[in-house]
Amino acid sequence: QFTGAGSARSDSELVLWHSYFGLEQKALEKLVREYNALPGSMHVRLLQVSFDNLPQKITNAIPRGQGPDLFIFAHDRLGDWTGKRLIEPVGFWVDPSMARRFLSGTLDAFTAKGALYGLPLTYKSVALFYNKDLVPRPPRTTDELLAMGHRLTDRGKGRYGLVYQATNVYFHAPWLYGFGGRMLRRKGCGYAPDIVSNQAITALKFARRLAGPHGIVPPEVTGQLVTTLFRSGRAAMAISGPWFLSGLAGARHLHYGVAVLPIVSETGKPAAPLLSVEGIFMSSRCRHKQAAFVFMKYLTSRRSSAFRLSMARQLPVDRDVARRVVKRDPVLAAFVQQRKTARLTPSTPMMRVVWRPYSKALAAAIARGKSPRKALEEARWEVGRFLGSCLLAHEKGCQNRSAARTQP
Amino acid sequence: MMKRKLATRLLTHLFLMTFTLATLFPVLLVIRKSLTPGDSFRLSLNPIPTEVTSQHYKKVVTARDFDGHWLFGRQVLNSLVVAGLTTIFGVFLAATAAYAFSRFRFPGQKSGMAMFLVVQMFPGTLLLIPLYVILDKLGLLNSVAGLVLVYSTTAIPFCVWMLKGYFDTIPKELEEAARIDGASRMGLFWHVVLPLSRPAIAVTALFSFMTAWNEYILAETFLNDEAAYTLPVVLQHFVGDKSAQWGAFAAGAILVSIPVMALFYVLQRHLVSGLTAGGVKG
Amino acid sequence: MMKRKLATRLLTHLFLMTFTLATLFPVLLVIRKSLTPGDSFRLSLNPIPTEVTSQHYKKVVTARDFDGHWLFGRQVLNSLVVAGLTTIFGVFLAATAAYAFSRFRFPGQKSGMAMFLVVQMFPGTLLLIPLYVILDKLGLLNSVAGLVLVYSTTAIPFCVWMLKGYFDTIPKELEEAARIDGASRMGLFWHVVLPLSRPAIAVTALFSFMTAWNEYILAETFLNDEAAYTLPVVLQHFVGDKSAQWGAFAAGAILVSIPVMALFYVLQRHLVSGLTAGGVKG
Amino acid sequence: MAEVRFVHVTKRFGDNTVIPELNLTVPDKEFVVLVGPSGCGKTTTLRLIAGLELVSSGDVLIGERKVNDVAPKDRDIAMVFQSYALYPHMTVWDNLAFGLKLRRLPRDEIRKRVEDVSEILGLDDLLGRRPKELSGGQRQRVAMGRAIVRRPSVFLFDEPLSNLDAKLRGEMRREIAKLHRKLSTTIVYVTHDQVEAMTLADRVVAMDRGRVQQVGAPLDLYKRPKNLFVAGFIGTPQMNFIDVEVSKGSASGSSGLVVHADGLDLDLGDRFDGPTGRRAVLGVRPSDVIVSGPEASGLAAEVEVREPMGAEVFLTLDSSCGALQARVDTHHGARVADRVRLVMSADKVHLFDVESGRSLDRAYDWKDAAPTEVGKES
Amino acid sequence: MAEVRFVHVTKRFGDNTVIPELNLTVPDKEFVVLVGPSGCGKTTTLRLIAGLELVSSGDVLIGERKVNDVAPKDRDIAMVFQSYALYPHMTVWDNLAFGLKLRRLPRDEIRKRVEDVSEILGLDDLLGRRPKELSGGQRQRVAMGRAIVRRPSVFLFDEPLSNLDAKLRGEMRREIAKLHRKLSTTIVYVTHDQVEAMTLADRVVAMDRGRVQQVGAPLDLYKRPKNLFVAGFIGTPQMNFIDVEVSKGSASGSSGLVVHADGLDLDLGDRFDGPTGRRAVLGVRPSDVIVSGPEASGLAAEVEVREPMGAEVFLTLDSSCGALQARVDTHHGARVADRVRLVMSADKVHLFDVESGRSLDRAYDWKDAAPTEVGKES
Ligand SMILES: Nc1ncnc2c1ncn2[C@@H]1O[C@H](COP(=O)(O)OP(=O)(O)OP(=O)(O)O)[C@@H](O)[C@H]1O
Ligand SMILES: Nc1ncnc2c1ncn2[C@@H]1O[C@H](COP(=O)(O)OP(=O)(O)OP(=O)(O)O)[C@@H](O)[C@H]1O
Ligand SMILES: [Mg+2]
Ligand SMILES: [Mg+2]
Repeated sequence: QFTGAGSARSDSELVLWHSYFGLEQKALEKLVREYNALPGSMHVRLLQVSFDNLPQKITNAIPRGQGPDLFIFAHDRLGDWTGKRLIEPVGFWVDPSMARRFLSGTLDAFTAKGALYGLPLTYKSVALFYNKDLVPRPPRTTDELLAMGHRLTDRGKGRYGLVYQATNVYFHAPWLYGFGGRMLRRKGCGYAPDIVSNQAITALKFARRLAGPHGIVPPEVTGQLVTTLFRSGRAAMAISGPWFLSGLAGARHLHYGVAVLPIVSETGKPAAPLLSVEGIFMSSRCRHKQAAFVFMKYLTSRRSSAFRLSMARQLPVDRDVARRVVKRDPVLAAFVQQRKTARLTPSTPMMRVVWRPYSKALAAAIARGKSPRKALEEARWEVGRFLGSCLLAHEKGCQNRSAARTQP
Repeated sequence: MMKRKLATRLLTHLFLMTFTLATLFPVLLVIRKSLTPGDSFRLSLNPIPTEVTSQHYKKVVTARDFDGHWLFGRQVLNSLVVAGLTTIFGVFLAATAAYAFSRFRFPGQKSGMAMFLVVQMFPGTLLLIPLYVILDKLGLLNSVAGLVLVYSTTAIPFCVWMLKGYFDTIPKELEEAARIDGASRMGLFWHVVLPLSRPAIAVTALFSFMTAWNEYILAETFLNDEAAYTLPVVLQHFVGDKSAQWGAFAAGAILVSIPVMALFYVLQRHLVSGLTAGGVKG
Repeated sequence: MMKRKLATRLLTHLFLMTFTLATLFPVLLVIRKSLTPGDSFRLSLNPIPTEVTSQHYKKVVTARDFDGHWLFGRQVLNSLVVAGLTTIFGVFLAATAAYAFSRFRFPGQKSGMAMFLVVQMFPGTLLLIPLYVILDKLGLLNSVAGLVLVYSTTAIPFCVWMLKGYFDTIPKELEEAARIDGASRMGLFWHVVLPLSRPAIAVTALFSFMTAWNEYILAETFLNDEAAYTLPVVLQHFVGDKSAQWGAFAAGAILVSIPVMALFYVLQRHLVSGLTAGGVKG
Repeated sequence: MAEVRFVHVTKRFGDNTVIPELNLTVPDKEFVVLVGPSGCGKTTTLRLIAGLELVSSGDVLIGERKVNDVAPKDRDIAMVFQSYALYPHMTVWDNLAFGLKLRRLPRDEIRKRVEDVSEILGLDDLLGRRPKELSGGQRQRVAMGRAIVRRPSVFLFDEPLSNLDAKLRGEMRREIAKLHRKLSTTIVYVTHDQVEAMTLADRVVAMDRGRVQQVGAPLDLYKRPKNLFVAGFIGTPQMNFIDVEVSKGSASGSSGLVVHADGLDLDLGDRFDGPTGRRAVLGVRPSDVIVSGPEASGLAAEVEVREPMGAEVFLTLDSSCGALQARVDTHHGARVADRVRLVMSADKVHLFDVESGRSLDRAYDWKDAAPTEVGKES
Repeated sequence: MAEVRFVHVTKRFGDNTVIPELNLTVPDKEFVVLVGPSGCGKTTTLRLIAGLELVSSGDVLIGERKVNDVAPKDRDIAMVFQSYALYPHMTVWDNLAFGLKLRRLPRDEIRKRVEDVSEILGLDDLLGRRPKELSGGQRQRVAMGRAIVRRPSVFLFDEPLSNLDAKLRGEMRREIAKLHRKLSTTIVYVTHDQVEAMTLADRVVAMDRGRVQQVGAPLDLYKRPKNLFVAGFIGTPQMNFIDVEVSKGSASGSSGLVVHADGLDLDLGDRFDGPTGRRAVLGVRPSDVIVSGPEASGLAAEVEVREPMGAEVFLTLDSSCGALQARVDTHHGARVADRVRLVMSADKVHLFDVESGRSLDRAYDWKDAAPTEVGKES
């Protein structure tokens, strides 16, 4: 294969692209190997692609017939992919009994313009990690969190009550939603940004109390620093996701627990993190759609879900498996619990339009003391400028109102 | 004088050592990470690991693929093939082009050299798509040939600049002597110019090799077959969305750099100056 | 002979033109994109745009921020400051180091040069974190100084190699003459070596400038303040994660490359060989 | 085997006409030496023969063949460069064999030839070395060997011995003379060294600013220089020039020319021919200036500088005709500040026209010569 | 202003001892010329004075100051490099002024000095040019000017005139002589050219393999070479050497030495002193070989080569004592293949010990000389 394009694709096999590594990769491989051994199954071949590069590679490859038959990724680019017709609707094959297997809302993540475009494998959201030696009982409300945090914070000694990436929208979202704010609103059949609101401003003010100059969170931290601080016990609590578990593995003197995020005292609503669902998609250029769906079904089956849970600690989307987790694994149970209040990340490209200006507003307000209202107004202005010059093509031509089920 | 010399030397040393350390420091931290258990970076500037483990190295080297094949060996092989071919192809093209730029006068000579610089300047992200389109049209996607082509054209501008500078210093008389001795243009290029340019060829080869050896974005975008992946592509898989296996990544990066260092030590005896000494008097 | 010469010249031209075109082709496609309305890349190899628009250019150039400040100007300024400082700092350090490597014999001379090559070889993703850590400890995060430091150390290895090669060709007698004439080490470096190395200094400066001018990953990681963003960082926002405005991206890339080309045309009169001619006989 | 001929050759580099018009024949098997001041076009002439430069107009012929468009390698010439131009990366053996290998001679033949040549030149012990391990004289011999081994029909030498010390130069000179006798090929040889020119040449070509000034046997140029340039250029120390006035006949009844200068009257007999009553330049070589005691008759002078050279002494003399140089025997008694009389024999002097610089010797017939402008001095 | 002294100086490059032991005094205001074969250490000696190389052991003194550890710029010397080493990026003016600017002389002073020097050297019209726009001779003068303008107490010249053509060389030579008279500073001058050595030097130092072989006035070295090396190196053409047997006295009653060789018997009187019955080397300069007709008595020989040089003729003669060179007047009648007799005057010949190579001339007292090994030839 020195030259000769596409020689990697043989006609009687399915190609699956993914960007799993470590245990998740091992689990996937094991399942595929078992599948390939099944009589009558079409052979599945795996290709690992780095996480950063996968969306790009898919966008380039599929239209030119170079892409995979199936691929695994998070749901949040669904809008792009349906817009470019890169992925195939699979709702046709999904009967109601099958649909009921999945935890509520997880299928919605793959629904766009009324059609289902993939099957969920697992999901991710943040929750509250706490050091059991410092925090015997996790805070239930934000007031508790603040009180507890202030007690545990000693900036001079580099000790903090809480650590999280305050200037990252992803980590700020729980407060925003908890205070009743939002980033997008429905408009016609699409979405429009909704950035400046009293709720959003209050949420930002709260974040400033947490992470501002007199707060309980160290300023401008990276993901690495979050791990380091919490792992070494210098931060009593952390907000992070399931991936955090591997970073904490092997920390001998650390006893930690995970709990759902606290209720926002001002509104009585729970802090609601963004939920991102990972699933398997079928390429629109897939040559064996029937066979491909058979594999999708296999990979999302209860058995597979249980296996992925046991081997890679992947949070299950299968109702039964999830029920069992809650009983056996208190750490994962917290994440299962957290899912109930979490909000599905909107998969519309509009979300990504808002993302960067919003992050900037956070940085400006929290780290550089800009007034929250002013910071958000600036973000709104910038989003507006962007939208004014470039109307996203796929936002225009939506026909089906049922897309509205994904709640921003 | 003796004392002054000593002081000067000490100062020179001190300066160079600080300077070299500053450049090397990030690399030292990477080495520390590759030897430290766990997957996260410690945020300290101390380059000496407190705990030492070889687990990351083991993990990288012993990895097996889906079908149970030993991955590391095959990836090394792929990388070697791609980088080797790129080096040969790139150095050959660059040497001929640089020779033309150095010895012939023709319209577009200056602007040609200028354009080479301009090309090097475009952001890679931007060129990715045109390159993808071109390779697709040429039927060279997912092939070693395509990758080698892209890498060579990436490396060539620098190589041409480097080689032209060197060719300019080779005395014209040597070539004239060879022409009288009966050498054709090609013959004298081969028998006289190339052997005398060994130092520059070595640097150029090293550079081409490194370009191809370390690249992963293009490689991963153009290759669709795990069996064809090069080492750095695989390395990149240790990095995910929110988490990464930094230990294995660091170990891999160090392993990846070993062949380049080996190549350097092979080539370094060619990196001598004064090769043309004794040829012409003066 | 005349006929043969013509044939050879034609062939040479043909070869060089094809070759140059091959290297330039992706760039041509980028230019087409910047002039074509719409935001996606067309998948054709024809480099001539069918519809022509200046909207992308307008968009990039006229952008204003919330407070009504003209963004493009400020970004250009940022880029110029960062790239300019990097060039001055990098060339200065590289020149002194290269001079030491070229003229003094000291332990670690060879291995020093080798290490410089090794450093260039590490994947950028990997160095990002150590660099972040170092800058953090030095308190240089989110500062132009930090960025300049990182860019300089990135550019220096290449610059040192380039300059050392050139310094090696400057006749030792010139320096000895200057020493007898009363110049100190620094004086002769300044008055004799540097002026004679103009071509190499020019290339080195160009390279340093380009390194800093085009970089965005490090810039975006280390800068937290949009007012400090450089042009390529902003450019990258046209594509990347959030959207794919390829038209504006292409237009921006071309705008970004204009100053570099300008710099090239300013510097190119220094890129002459034979500067040391006439100094020593032979 | 081959004669070399320039027919109406001109050579320009850009706007700079280096050779305005060159007509020259180098006969077969002859040893021709080109001399002339720096920058007069000697190297360029050699390069035109070699084909390293192409003529701007006119023809170059080797043998009977017009070679204007023939590549260097097909001209059957060999050149020894002023700078040797040895291949630094090859051993002496490879340097010698390179041309033969390119011509695809059989291995045995190559070995035989290389061995023969290295024996002739005494290179046997050096065959394994590289150029930078050789001394100047050895490099010189390798450069020569590389030319000889090819057995071309024309050899071109460009100042091969400059930069060698006196002793080595003498040795190499004898080597080259022997070589020419042995190989009897055409040789065109450029040098700055008068001794080389005198001892090696069958024929010397004196050039100035791209023009041939005189062609002839070495002694011819020395004894009967055709013009002021040649007179001044050939011979060390340089010929003395005295501005004189020419008149016809004299009181003593001679039929020839008489020249006058301040304190000097010389009856030249009828060796020279020229318009009387005009100014001319009288030339006399330092070795032809006889320095006598103050009691003799002749040009009065005072010894200003006395430079003993071993076997002879150079005197610088201050006379009413300006400073003159004389070369006398080492035992000559003249000391600094001595007053002496200078005697010049009429048949040893030369007479030149002031304007054209041409010799007024009757032996030269300038009637049909083109009115080429010739400088008084280079 | 300053004398230069080497006291037990040795110089090694790595394992290679270039100068084994050098003791030499260059007196104040003298013009000393170093001669010797290529690679004998002449340049190294100059560089030791300049401080561009440091001695391995021993001391270098300038004036009364030990300068071993003094930087070049503080030694108050100026050097003219063999390769000129002009600053290519500066105009002639800047080249001249560079050293003065570095020494922070006032602007006016600099201008005055540069103008003075450029007038002396005739560089006025060239001040605005860069080195590459100059001819060889002009570059040479700039290099010299750069040294002069600094008014150092010692000048070092390293073969400044090689590579120039004969005429230019003669001119420059006279220029340098004038300069020395005018500035009267100490000058150490390296050359390959015998004429330069003879005409310029107050004192010549002949070196071989890093050792001083003889120091003396130019004619001293020519007339009374201290050993075989000096005898062979000084004088062109080279001295003839004949292996002879020495015996004491003779039938004719002389008290001195008599030497015998095949066909040659020469009574040397008592000029020489040495063991009899042993072999020795007889040296005789070509100009001291008298070539007579076959009827005379003397060494029988045949003329093999006759090289007319203009004012004189070089003859190569084949005799029973080997090939000999003679230098005769241009009118000498000997032609190739003539049988002739060679007569050598006993007071013009030289006699050397075979083993040590030392002259047996009574004038030299070798008793207290260290038994340095001296080669028969270089
Ligand atoms: N390639 C060239 N381009 C332009 N001018 C040239 C070139 N080669 C030679 N010349 C000019 O032609 C003239 C003659 O040069 P040439 O080398 O033939 O002189 P030469 O007689 O060999 O002198 P020298 O004795 O110094 O070697 C010089 O004035 C020189 O500057
Ligand atoms: N830097 C050096 N390193 C090693 N050897 C050297 C160095 N410089 C000179 N030599 C050696 O020292 C010896 C004397 O060199 P030097 O240059 O003094 O000779 P020279 O008498 O000037 O000869 P020439 O007449 O050829 O200029 C030579 O054999 C040379 O190879
Ligand atoms: Mg020449
Ligand atoms: Mg020397």
